[in-house]
Amino acid sequence: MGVNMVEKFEPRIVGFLCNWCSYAGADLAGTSKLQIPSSLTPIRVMCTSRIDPVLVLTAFLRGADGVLIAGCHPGDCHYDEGNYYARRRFAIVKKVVEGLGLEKDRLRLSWVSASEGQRFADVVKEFNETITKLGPNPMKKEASL
Amino acid sequence: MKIGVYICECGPNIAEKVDIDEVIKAVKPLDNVAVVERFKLLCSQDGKQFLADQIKKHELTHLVVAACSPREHQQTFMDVCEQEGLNPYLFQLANIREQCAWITDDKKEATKKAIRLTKAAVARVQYHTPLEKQQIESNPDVLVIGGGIAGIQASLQLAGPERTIHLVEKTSSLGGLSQYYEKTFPDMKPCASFIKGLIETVKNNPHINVYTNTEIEEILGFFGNFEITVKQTTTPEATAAFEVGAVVVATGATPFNPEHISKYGYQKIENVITALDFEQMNLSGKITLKNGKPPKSVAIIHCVGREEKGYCSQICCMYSIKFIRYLQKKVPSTKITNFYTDLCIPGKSQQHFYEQSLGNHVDFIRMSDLQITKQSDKIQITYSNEKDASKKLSVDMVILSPVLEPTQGLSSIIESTRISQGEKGFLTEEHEKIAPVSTSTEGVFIAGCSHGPKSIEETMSQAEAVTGHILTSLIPGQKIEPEVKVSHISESFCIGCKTCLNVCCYGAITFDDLKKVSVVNEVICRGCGNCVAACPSGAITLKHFTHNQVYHEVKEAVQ
Amino acid sequence: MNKKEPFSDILVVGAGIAGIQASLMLSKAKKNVHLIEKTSYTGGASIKYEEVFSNMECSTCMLAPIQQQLLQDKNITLHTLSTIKGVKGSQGNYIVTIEKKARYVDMVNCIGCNACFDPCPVSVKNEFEEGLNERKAIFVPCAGALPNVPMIDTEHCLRFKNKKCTACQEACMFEAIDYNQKDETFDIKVGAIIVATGFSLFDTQKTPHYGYGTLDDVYTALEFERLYASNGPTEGTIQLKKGDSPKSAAIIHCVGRKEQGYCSSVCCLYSLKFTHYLTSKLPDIKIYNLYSDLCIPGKSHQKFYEKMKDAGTTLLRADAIKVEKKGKSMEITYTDENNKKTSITVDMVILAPALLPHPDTMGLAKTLDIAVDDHEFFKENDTTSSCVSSSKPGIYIVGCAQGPKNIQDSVTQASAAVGKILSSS
Amino acid sequence: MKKSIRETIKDFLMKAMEKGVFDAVLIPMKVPAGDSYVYVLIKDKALVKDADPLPPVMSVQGGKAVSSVTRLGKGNLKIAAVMRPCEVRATNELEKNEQVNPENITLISIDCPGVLPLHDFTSNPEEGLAVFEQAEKKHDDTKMRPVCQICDNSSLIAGDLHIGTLGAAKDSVFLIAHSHKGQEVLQTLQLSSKGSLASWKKQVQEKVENKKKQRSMTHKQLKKQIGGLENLIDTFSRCLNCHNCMRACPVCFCRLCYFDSEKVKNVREDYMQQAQEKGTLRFPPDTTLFHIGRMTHMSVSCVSCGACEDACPVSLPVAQVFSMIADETQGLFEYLAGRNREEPLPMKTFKEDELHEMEDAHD
Repeated sequence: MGVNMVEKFEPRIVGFLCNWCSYAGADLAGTSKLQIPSSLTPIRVMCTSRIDPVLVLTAFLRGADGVLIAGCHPGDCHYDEGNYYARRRFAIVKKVVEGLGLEKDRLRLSWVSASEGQRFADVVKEFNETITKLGPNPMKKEASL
Repeated sequence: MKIGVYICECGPNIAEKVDIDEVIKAVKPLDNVAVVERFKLLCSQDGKQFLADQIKKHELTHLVVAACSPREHQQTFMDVCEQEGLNPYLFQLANIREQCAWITDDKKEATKKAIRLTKAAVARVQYHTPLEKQQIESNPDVLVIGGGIAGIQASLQLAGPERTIHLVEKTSSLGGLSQYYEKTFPDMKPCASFIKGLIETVKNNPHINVYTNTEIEEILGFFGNFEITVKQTTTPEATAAFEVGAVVVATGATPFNPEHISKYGYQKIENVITALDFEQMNLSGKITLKNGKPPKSVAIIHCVGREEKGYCSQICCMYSIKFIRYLQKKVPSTKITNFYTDLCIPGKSQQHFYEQSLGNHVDFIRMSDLQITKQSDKIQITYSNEKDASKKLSVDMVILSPVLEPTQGLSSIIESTRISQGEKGFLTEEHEKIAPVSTSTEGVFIAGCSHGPKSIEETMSQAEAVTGHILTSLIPGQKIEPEVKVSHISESFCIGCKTCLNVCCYGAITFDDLKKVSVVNEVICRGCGNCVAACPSGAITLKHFTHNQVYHEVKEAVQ
Repeated sequence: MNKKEPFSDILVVGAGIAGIQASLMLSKAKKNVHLIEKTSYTGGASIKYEEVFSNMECSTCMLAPIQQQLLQDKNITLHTLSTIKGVKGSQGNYIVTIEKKARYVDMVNCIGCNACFDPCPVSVKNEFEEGLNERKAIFVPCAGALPNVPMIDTEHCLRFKNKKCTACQEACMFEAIDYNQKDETFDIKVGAIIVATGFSLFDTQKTPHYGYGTLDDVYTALEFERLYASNGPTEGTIQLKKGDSPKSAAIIHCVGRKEQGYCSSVCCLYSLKFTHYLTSKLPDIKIYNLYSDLCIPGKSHQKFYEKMKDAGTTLLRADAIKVEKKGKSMEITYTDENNKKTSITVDMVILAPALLPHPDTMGLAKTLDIAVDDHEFFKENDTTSSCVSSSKPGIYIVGCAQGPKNIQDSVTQASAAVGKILSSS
Repeated sequence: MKKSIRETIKDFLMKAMEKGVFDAVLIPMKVPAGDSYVYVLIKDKALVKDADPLPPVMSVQGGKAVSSVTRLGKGNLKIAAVMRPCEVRATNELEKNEQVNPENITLISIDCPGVLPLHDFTSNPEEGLAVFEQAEKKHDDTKMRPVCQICDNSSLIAGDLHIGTLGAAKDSVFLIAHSHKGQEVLQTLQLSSKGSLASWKKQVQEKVENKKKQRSMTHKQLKKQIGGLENLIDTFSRCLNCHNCMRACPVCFCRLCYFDSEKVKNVREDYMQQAQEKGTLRFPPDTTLFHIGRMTHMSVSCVSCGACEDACPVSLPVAQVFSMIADETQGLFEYLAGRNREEPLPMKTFKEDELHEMEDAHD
């Protein structure tokens, strides 16, 4: 077990990014060559409103150490209102997770615009730190999940 | 299934940051992966040719490219697929440059992430299905609601041998408000006569059907295929029905009625008239008081109703200044006083027009708390200005320049087209900046003062802008090609809870009352996927972003 | 009625938001479009803004998608660094001579990795950032610029000053950098021309009493836009030249209005927008708006104005404004609405200058043989009908090239020109 | 005594049918075997006397019954549906989801003493009845189902008409109209709730207050018990994945449950991969996903009626856990499922300015 202790923990973070704002922001972070932890794997969706609770839960139960949903700032949604619905759905998942005494801090919702490359970098860095503190998601190894 | 996976070195950009051989090693053994190769630069001509040859050579059924952001070259590679007869939606691009190679200097990290991203793309692409562009018949004809200058201009520019325009006007005559204006600002060009001319051209145009005294009863259908029913206001049982591909709402605006604001004394004090009264008086040829004499002094009150309505109508200052010109021409000796709060004369020619209108008989006073009362045979105006409160001025005639309000009675149009109305009652554009004349309902456009108060100039531009949109999207003889990545509702799983109807802000979902299920209209759907996440039964799938496709991406992301 | 078969292609001059809108619409109608742009990038002035009034929407999020669409559109040929040298013919049959300056970077080979910037030994002020930071002699104006392909500025590049520098070429793995590229001149045949050359700002040096150029922390509106921009020189941190953040700021409206003799119609609104910029980054900052007549026309703008007022700005009706140094900060003296001389002290001054025609307007007007007005904006043929028809049939003027206006009206005019072209063809 | 209250209620219903206020009554009735109760639609008013408006168990949730009668549109029968407050709330939730057409339905609720666990009752009906009668008389809910013991909405009025028994004089009940429809009924029958409601309100308030206390206490304990990954897994490890809880749930109205659909069925390779990651993989799989997933799907509509727990063959505390989570998720939107048929479903709407605590901190 000592080995496990010293073994470096590399978080696995699933990042649902909306095509119009946050994915563009992430690209901008890239073109600006900002240093960002590689722990986040971006998954492009057209709008954050596409992300249903079950997708988030599946990622979470499948052992994702963190799940990030990032979309256009309120009012900027490419589809007018999508991100408002997304926020409600996310709130429910987070409440349920919290209510069951699971680690709600592994779920995060952020607004990142297409011009906020730096902000995207900061969000990922922050989240990565949070997750590193939390350590690996125990669910990953849980046989009865 | 034969998946080809190709990793782009992007010169040093990826090659130096990612150990591509490691990626190849990790991807090769995956099920259904027929071939994995690296290439110097896949977006180059050679690169595209290379991919094309590979697709042929290995008879690939699916293609995965690990390179730059989809925002850069997704289209490029989809085109290659298309050329090779591979459905472009059987392709997936893994972004291992912007969001991998470029954000870390740690090669091991980058390589691991590149492997995750590529595996995710491979996992995802296996669940892709070919998507085909649909083509939908459409009707090039257009319904124009409102026979004001906006409606007239739109009709004239749209009408043609292959396109019939149905111009519906609520009142008995075409022309709208501006038919009462003798001249326009800022260059005092003739207006009323100009409009008369336009109306004649409309009447003589064989491709424009004019319906006066007519209202909209119902608008059914969607972009390309609307079914319209109109009814006569004079004899309501008399209705007509026709089909069009697009709808233009040009219902205009009406001047705010100051009658109920006592301080203006309108309808109570003689010779207190509104701008429209004055325009008509001026058009009739004579500017006189009730007693037939010409006014020796006139006050023009700006911003009437602005406080009540909560917005600036942007043209009141300008037409008030135009009134100075009218007066200077017809009753030269008159003393003219303009009472204003903020002089709103935006635009390159407006200030010049204002300056040209000044003269020894003309005053501009910035006022507040104004009050109009009767004073024997004259009218007294009490007001405060910068320096002192309750100053007085008595005049023969007062012209009130009221704000513009949206025309009332649009509910049937708004409901049946599902366009929305802002808090001030004006119609809401699709996007304040980049889509000002289209609405959230595809194929329904707005022009002129129904959209917001504006000058004839801007009204014309909007009317022409609308024709621009219609002429580009509704071409006679051409079918409409709706978005491919749209939602689809499974009839057998839908329970008819209508949640999707509630969350769709494009009105793309309708309810089939017989089957008690929701149905997506692919012509209107924009493919955001909101309804998918909203559906409790999981009866809705968004093409190219299906649960399975996303799930398998997620699954690999946590490895 | 042309005897000749009219050319079906269309020329659009200027790849700002109006030019882009027109091009995309024409392409949708299956027209081939030549879009020429003087600079090396698309998006014009609007991509310099972080947010746009009145919805405070992120400008990049609004524009990037249509810029991408433009670059991928097969019916549109984008010629950057290009200008019109000459025009022959008439409506339906224009033959336009285009001069395309060499970019010295191959648009096809370059993949936008930016590897060529660092090795470049030259550093000069970055015009795009209003000189608030520096760029190399090979550069893209800002991160996220589209097309994401740099250009070489021959005015500063050592190599073009007969020095032997090949730093960028060595750094490029794609043989994208080609010093031997030549400026080219070629003809295109088009049926109609849309002129969307945009605006420039009033030169605030001409009004020294506002202290621009002499006082450190007096900024123009565009400078301030870039200061707030998250992809700008300070990544959106609003700071004074010395680096500390201002405790108070004054926004002076109508700069150059007297000199120009017209109201630019957007200054009051974007000045109010700055209130949001400032308070969102510096919640406790004290803000003054010094204006003469508040011009906020339209259905939604008064509400916006009220919102901004609540956000925390003091509106002062001011005349005879003068800005002077006072200790660490600045003193603004002015006469208030009761003609009383008063003054305020602030750390930062932002000037809202009038919108002027693009400097090339006169030249272009001459080349195209179309009329301009007293202010040297392109002159519309007739205001009672459309304002987008120039004095010459087949040539249309849209956006701020025709007169100062906001994005909405520019886009509307662009669409209107398309309407005119398609209904006449 | 209470028996006579039942009679009073039935008399009222029969009178109403006589007067043609209702053409039929949808009401629970003991099954011939005597070991359970079901909802019956009574057309012949004479048969109403055999019904039991307050059965000791809830073997069918009334909401489901109303839904099956009206889902495909209003019938021409005017029906009175007599049920418990939580059943009325379920009906309202179903209406918001277009699963109930309320037009010809009059929803009548009764102060609810709670019900016994279904298993306990069916195993020994006679004893069950006795227990229930005692419990009702003594206002003692210790034998009732756990969710009933912590129900703070047992007198909540969400329908058209409510029958208050608490604080009522002998043989009499309070008739409380809660909608135009309800008022009409009382008017046509020339009835009005005798005297003031003061005594009823007082008792209800007392009951609600101490139930609220109990509820939060119990939920705190429950959270300790099942909270956290280990406990959660222990709690649900018995789950057979039979999905009975979902089938019994009144607000689970889907034709095919999301969690029975292909969407959550993984391909073999997938299970292999999971087994590899975890070392072993439990079958049936994804039981936890099912329960947590269901919470995200319908906890905002959960009325804590307990039907799911009755339906569970391995007696998981499903209802208790759901009621706990429901309080949290509904709290997000200051929503109480079924309380008010006008209140829009949280998932069908949004506010521009809300839930900022859910977003990460940013300028």
